[in-house]
Amino acid sequence: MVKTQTYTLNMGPQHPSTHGVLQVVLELDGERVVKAVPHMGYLHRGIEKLAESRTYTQFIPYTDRLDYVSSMGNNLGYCQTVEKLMGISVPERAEYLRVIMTELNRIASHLLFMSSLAIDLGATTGMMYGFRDREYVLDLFNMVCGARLTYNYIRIGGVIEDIPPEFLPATEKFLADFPAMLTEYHNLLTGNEILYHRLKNTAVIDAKQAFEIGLTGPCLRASGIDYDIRKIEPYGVYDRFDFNVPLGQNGDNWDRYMVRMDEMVESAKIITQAIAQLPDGPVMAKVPKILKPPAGDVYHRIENPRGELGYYIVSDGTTKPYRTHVRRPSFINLQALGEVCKGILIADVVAVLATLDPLMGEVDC
Amino acid sequence: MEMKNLPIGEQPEDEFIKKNIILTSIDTVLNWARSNSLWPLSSGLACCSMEMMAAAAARFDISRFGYEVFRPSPRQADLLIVAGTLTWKMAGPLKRLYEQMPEPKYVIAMGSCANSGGPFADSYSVVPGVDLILPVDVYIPGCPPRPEALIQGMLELKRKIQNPAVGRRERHE
Amino acid sequence: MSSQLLSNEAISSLQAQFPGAVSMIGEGSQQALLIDADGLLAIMGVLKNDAAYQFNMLSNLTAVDYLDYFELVYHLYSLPLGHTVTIKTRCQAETPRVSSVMGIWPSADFQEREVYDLLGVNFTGHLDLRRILMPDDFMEYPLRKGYKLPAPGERRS
Amino acid sequence: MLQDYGNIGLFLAIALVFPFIALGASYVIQPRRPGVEKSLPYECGVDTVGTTWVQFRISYFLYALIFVVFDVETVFLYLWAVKFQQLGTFAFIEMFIFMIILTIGLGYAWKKGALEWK
Repeated sequence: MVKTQTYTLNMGPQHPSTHGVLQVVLELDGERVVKAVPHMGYLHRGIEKLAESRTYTQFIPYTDRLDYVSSMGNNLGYCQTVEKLMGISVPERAEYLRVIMTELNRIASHLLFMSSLAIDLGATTGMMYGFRDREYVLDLFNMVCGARLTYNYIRIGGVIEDIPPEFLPATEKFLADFPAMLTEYHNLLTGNEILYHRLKNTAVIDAKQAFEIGLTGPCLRASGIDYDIRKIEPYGVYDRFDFNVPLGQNGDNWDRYMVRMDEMVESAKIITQAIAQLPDGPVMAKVPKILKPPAGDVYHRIENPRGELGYYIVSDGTTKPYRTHVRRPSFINLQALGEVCKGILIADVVAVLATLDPLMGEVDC
Repeated sequence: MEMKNLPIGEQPEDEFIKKNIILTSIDTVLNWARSNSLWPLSSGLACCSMEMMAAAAARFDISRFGYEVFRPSPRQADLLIVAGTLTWKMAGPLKRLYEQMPEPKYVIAMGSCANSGGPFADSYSVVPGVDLILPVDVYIPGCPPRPEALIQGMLELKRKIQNPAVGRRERHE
Repeated sequence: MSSQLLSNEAISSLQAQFPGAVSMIGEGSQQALLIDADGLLAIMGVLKNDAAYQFNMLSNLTAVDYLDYFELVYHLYSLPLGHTVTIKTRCQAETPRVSSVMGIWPSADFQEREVYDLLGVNFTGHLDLRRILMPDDFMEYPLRKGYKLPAPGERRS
Repeated sequence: MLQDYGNIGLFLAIALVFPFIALGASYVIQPRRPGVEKSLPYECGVDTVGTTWVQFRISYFLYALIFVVFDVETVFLYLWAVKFQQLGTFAFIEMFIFMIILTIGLGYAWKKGALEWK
């Protein structure tokens, strides 16, 4: 074979399919990728340093802006960590409202995943369908806390507002025609021949490799490992719902896509059960205006749409945390990019980035 | 639009001319054309990019105004929407993107992070306000601003382009 | 089944195996094993491969600046046995140096680079230790308590 | 007879003038402010790494070649498709022979592996 010359290409910070400001330096031999090195930090806002000069309640809006597509999950993780540190018990109604909100947010996040996967592979109508139906969920959140993207709804000790009377009928209406939306996507995308061949058997991550690299969330479950924190370490009232965890077989792009589509069905199941069991009562525990947790440290993790989201808070007894560290799933999932991209075509790097679904607000923290 | 007044004798033609012939300057025509088909550069940084995509999607649909063609390359874009938090590490590349866009180009600072650093203004790595780096035409408040706010911002830019006397900026035109 | 903390007899057997290197601090949910830095790799290897522990997942790795020493915090989780443990180790603040656990758990790669980038802890044995979040020409370590935030708008490279 | 050539000549003139009008108008109207940074190669906002003048692999050329062959074929199909009722069965068979020859070419390229990316 004639010796060919490899050249280096920047799939740089401003690129339509890097899901934000991620720079992947590709060493290419024609169309085939020899080496892919992700460079991050273009959206590093130093949130952990800012946390040292914010009180516990003031930090909640910053958690919204970490993984800004599933902000409810971030709020929940942070608030449960502080509640674990201070030993606050949250009223029943607030626990159920939290479950409803985070599962609705999981559906909205997976809908956005599906839209960005579709447009990355060239199916612009797929994006229009996904964004159109995501607006239903955003309307529900708009009804509850007035915001579309950064909710700041879950607070330490419960939730800030009880749901308006028209929320439950609207949610039930959404859940009623959600299966019809899903069949529409399956006809449009899953049944699509081109999408199937683009995703099937490309970028395979087997179980052992996935676990070693530290993948969590749908990417790990696509490789067949049953690791869902809602099951192994149920937080809040998750142990009262029965839902199963969809698993993939061989961890290729197709499985990562299908696992997320099946997870949406499970989330809808959880929401219907939560609405059925929704008790009455207060939505906020008796929490002092100024929180002064006892000195000590605590680590708590929850299952966010992109993986295991953990908060490690060290408090020194004052109103401001001594140190707040956020274990961000997308940041650690990106380690798989370098491994997986060896020897695949450039177009498949785009597909891998779409199915790994990194979110730069969360990667750069 | 300057209208030449005709001699009194041909009054009926005056009506005819007013109805059928438009006399205007080239700049007005060009600005009218530019303002009605702004091609934004798809350079989303953070949460505001989600609202930008929602604005471009089916429900809010900026293609009603002709702005839905998001060009990935700065060579074909004439509007730079800075949607999200600009950090010092991204400032260099963003400045280069701005420089590589052909004139006439316009900049919209979307969201309070782009306007003044927003909640991260006192961070060690965030540029408190994009106007330290780029000449900004329209500021859109909000964190993130709703898609309707982005549409209103773009319409403000459209009015600003159509009568340039309002925001005369030699460096831009 | 919810995952529970490492049982006490498991800890005591570990202490017996490494006399003087493992001590228990904190109680209840804040229970942690304090390991001194030079025995770190050996103990972590046992924790991962020994049948009694099987901690095959490094869930979280971070560091805290306690002014006179840095404390590295590891949260481990065992998938087969379903229990968790928090490991802490300390290194002095002037020349923070800890051996890297990247050989044991490859998932520590980016997390160690982040700790190096923001706190300046040197991980010996790390394959590719360079800055991950801050620009490469950034000289200081922003998450240290001593680092003073620059005046708004003034950039310090 | 001459009159027909006149039409073709006129058509040719318009075909030539049209691009010049389009490009000339934009050349006249556009504000030109060349800058150093503007002339740098665009690579997602950052500097290019390594040499950008690199010898491309032959596979790109083969792809382009096969595309051009079939593009020209479609140009001929257009003419035939417009008038194929009036042209009768002879032109019909003629066109299929033309397409079969090209499909043989495609088969040969496929078998030699010019379509897969090595």
